[in-house]
Amino acid sequence: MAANTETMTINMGPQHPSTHGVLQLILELDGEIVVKATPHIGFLHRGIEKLSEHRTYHQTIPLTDRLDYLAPMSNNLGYVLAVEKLLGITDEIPERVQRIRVIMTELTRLKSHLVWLACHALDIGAMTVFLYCFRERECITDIYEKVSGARMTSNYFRVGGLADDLPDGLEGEIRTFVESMPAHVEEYEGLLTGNRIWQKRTIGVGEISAEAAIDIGITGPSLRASGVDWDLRRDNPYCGYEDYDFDVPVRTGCDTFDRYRVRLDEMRQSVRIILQALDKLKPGPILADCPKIVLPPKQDVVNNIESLIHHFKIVTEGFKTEPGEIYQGIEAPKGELGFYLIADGSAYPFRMKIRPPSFVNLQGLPQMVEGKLLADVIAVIGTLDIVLGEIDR
Amino acid sequence: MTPEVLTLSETPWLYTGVMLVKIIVAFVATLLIVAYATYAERKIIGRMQTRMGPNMTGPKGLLQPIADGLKLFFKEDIIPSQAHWFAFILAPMMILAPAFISISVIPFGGDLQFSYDGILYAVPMQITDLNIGVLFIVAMAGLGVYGIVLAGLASNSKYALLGGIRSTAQMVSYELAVGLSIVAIFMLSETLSLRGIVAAQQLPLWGLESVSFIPNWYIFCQPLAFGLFVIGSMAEINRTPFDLPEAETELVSGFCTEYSAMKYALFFMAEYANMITVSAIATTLFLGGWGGPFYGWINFLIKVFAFMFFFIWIRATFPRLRYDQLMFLGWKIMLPLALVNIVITGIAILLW
Amino acid sequence: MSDQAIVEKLKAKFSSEILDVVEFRGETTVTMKKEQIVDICTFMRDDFGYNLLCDLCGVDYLGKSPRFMVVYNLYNISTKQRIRIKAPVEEQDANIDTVSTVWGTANWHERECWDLMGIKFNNHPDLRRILMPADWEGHPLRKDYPLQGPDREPYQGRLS
Amino acid sequence: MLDIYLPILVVMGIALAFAIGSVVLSRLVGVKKPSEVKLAPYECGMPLIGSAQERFSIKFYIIAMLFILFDIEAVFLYPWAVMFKRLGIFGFVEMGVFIIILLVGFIYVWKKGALEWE
Amino acid sequence: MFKEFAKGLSITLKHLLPGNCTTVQYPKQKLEMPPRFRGLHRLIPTPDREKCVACYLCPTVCPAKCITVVAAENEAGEKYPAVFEIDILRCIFCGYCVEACPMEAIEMTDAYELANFSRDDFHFDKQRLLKP
Amino acid sequence: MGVEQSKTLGSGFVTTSLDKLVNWSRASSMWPLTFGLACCAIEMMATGAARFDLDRMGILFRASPRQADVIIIAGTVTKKMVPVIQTVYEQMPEPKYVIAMGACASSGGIFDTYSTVQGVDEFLPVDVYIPGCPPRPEGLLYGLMKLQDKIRAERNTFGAAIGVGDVIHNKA
Repeated sequence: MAANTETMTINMGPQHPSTHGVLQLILELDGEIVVKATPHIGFLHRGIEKLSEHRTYHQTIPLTDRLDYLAPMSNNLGYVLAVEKLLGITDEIPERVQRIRVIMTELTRLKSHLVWLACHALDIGAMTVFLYCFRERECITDIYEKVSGARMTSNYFRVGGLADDLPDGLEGEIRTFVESMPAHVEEYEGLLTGNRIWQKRTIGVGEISAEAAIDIGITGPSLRASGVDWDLRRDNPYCGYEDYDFDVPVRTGCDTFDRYRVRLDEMRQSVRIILQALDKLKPGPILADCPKIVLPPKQDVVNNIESLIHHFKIVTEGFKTEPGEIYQGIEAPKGELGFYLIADGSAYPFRMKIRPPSFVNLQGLPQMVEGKLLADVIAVIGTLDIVLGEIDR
Repeated sequence: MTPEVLTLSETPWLYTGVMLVKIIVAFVATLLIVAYATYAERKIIGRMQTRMGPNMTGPKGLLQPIADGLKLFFKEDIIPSQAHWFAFILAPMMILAPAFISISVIPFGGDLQFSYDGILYAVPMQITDLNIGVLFIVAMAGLGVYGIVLAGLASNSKYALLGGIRSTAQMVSYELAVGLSIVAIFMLSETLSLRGIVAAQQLPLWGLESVSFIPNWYIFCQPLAFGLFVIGSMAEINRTPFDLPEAETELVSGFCTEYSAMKYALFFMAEYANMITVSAIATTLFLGGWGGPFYGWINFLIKVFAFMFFFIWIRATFPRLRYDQLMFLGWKIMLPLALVNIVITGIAILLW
Repeated sequence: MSDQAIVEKLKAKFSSEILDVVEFRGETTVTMKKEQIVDICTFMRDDFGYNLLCDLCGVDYLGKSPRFMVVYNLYNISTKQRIRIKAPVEEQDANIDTVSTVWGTANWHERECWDLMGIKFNNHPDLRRILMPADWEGHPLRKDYPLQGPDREPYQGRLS
Repeated sequence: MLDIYLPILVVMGIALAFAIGSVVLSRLVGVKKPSEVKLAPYECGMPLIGSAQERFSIKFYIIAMLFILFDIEAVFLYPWAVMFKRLGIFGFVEMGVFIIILLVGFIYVWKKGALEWE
Repeated sequence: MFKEFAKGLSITLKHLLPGNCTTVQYPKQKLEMPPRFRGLHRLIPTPDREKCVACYLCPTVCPAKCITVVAAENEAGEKYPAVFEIDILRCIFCGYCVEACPMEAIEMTDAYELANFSRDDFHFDKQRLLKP
Repeated sequence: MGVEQSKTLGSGFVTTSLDKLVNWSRASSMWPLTFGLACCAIEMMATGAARFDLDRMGILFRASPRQADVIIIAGTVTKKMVPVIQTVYEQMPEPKYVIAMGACASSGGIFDTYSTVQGVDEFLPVDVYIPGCPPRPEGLLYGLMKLQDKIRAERNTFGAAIGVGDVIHNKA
């Protein structure tokens, strides 16, 4: 019915339960139909890029934890790989380190997807799924805590290796948890996938074609749900991902429902990767043999004067790199997370540009919601899986 | 000897006394159930979500609703400066009062007999037996809509306005479906009095002697009407999956976004009072009211609580519908189905 | 197609534009003049299939001339290759043509670059501040902007 | 007559007294510290854009009108339903005609798209 | 359609049964912290003084710059921290100070109940940090 | 703790018991605003989830400030965000409390930068600080219990609006 009425402009966020943080959306509504959506970001701009120029490469690792705070280890991994590439020690990373890194980042992917599913389901009104997802997330945070000492801001990976080895008995615990995971995924699916209301709320909502998605730069599961078969873990392998046998889930529905299913499939694939990595995990060193870069073991510091000098030098001055610039992209849970580092030969990054996947994915929001209903905006924000920490940095 | 019925003209004092006792008992019971429905909901949903629910306020958290109520009572009461103050204050009252008033026509037990002055009196366990009880309830439900509309319009806030409009459209749409779905009941019972409807359900099923152990609850001969009624009334009282007007993740708190302190508490209570009313009506119309194996009002309460458990259970499980889907369901599925049900019932009765 | 081949073709087409080609850790960086950046980018997208603009950012080489660089990190989804293009921008005349017509994603990246680095993008559809408040003064990511902002001393531990 | 309606009036009185009393008492007893910002409408913490007193989509009016039409017709069905068994086949046919007219109207409205929301 | 609804309902009902509750009743029950947990710092004492020799490595490496150390020399000519203060409000519990300390003089305990009423309550000086 | 007696409705037994009752109700039913800013918000959600379950303490998250009692500043506060937080805080009804959760909200944490506010106490009266980055859920629970202690020790004024008793400004 064509009836010419005035539109109403409403302000969603920054304080709003379903903007996933401090996103502000200005919506022009005609009745309940969104005529125009304008995202406003920057409410969480903390200046991480600027701050990193004033911190050594080593001190920047905790900053990266706080980018995408749902997946701290993925950020750590991206940053650490970037610095290692800059230093040219990528090939010297011991195998055990690679395996543990893969295990932990895949656990991180599970963790991130669990929070995504929790919030997405809660936004659409299924509040029980939220609680179930957080129940499993607690298991992962427990593993995090045992490995690194913190539930979220892990600060576990180091340039050239890891902060510490896996504690005794944790491998078994990870295996038990991971093996129980597919059953839990079934449970979420039981509550959502077949449910007619869920399908009605997600099928055909927030559609975006593959061409438009690539033009906007959408990456990760959102792109794969639009039918583009591209995953950095398989296509530009890093950290030994070429050793693992896993599928890249691709769907062609381009809508919220398929993005949801792609992510659920990814959770199952992560389980596969973790199990393979656990099988391949062998004892070995957890730091690269680069005395100028990695901190020597504690007992050496006390007993060996050379180690003590290295220790003092690395802690006080940091390690220096060759001048140059590199870009390292990894497949973070939300898409391609890129670190573009420029080094000027000092111990501080000259310029660190982070390519956050959410920042780019969020650009697609107006295209996906205009002409749809107000309730769809919520569903689309949920399905894009945005984290304001990395959007605003 | 047949018991006498109390009337205002013959036994005014006794009548008034009994009436007041009944009203106060019903009112207090409703208030208590409202308070503890919030507690039960938090506990049950909590358990379904693998957590505990309130358990630190008083023993097992039993004082939680009281603490909530007291706190809200002593909070600052905000009336936004751009709001229409009279309508703003009126709205929560208009939504709570009808919910309580509806209780007055619902029979929650059989007759209570007592003798006074050597005369045996029978007192129906019902505040008043209105011969158009169902119409009265439908009217009260309609009145509740105004409360929400007023709340939405008077707040002068966009979220409240959207919530108010949404719920108005939703409630009127589903009122239609609900109103039509119960027409078939009247065709069977031939009365609009709730007491009469309950009495009709105490007969054996379909009047058959062979299955006389099964009561003639209308859920057995009107399953479709029952389904429509339950879904429709869930929508009318804004419970999940139809809780769009206060959809927290979309409209902050919907029509009660601007309400604080006791006025908000009234909305909160109204939601649960409505749930009780709807459960009571469903029990009366479809589940044989107070009939059953136990003593009258115990049966009644069990059935009401079962309904409320069902509503809570649904809330813990289902996602929320979208606005257009809600309208689609109401107008294009439930309304035609209700009409069809009337026609089928009519044919069945004629052929029987 | 290898990076060398791409660079050769670029050299052939835009010989006067190329300033520098660097290879570091297996990554190729091509520095081009800024005047024809839109043509170059369109060429990269259409002829070499660099359909994804991974990242666009500004770099401040304070003290050097030209002071700024705008960096385009490109990716080809079908051949999984990366390449980087840089374009120098003078301090006095800090502007460059927008590539948001080539890749839609450049829109926000360019807004961010303007916001934090102060490089203007000509013909940009909506060049506003994106991260900082609209009334913010200065461009924080420039090297001469103090980390704590102009009006505050850095925190150095508390002695009490 | 009064026998039946007096209790309802009393209940009404009690319910209203409860609602009004609690709100008024709460207002008297509570702290009051109004300020301009506090009394402004809630808008996620941002300054207001436009007013909430705008006209809203006509669809809502259409639904309201449809409701009135259909609800009145539904109410007609109530007395008929109660009398149905006594009216017999005559009543059935009569109401059948009524419902058919109602259905025709309903289908018309449906086809006209008044029930569409997108 | 109804089958799926019933499946969802059965999942929630299943969790209603006793034995599915995962809540840890915090003040009554407390979780055990893993050995690596990064809680409040503690300076490790020796019989007569603290182990710390005021080498300034921890304030240098601290990303939040929340550690203040002032070195001094005692009668025996040994360096010791005259002031050792951590502003726990600023601390991000990253564990770098422990990692950097060559003397193993600082460690992180499993204390996490740190909330308090005013900013002044969070200046942890040497005496407070030395407490076990 | 301000112990001096000010002239209120009276400081007799009735008011003291009423005080206790009201403080008990306020402490047992603190409804925080759903207001997540950054990392800490996720821990806040985890605290509300099954394992730690804020609902046990009677805590329900409310989306509208009109119905909230406590605002938990969970995450980094930027200069762009300050007016929003001020407005939302201002729109909460009295009595209201502020919890600064985590290093960023309490003091700025590692983000000693141009865009970050060095502690939310620069513009809000913070009642309880919780250090940690982010604090463990138990840390938040402990902070909430601290706030309960504080509320229980408060003295109130009732009926100030109708001229009975006057406002006590010292919060214990």
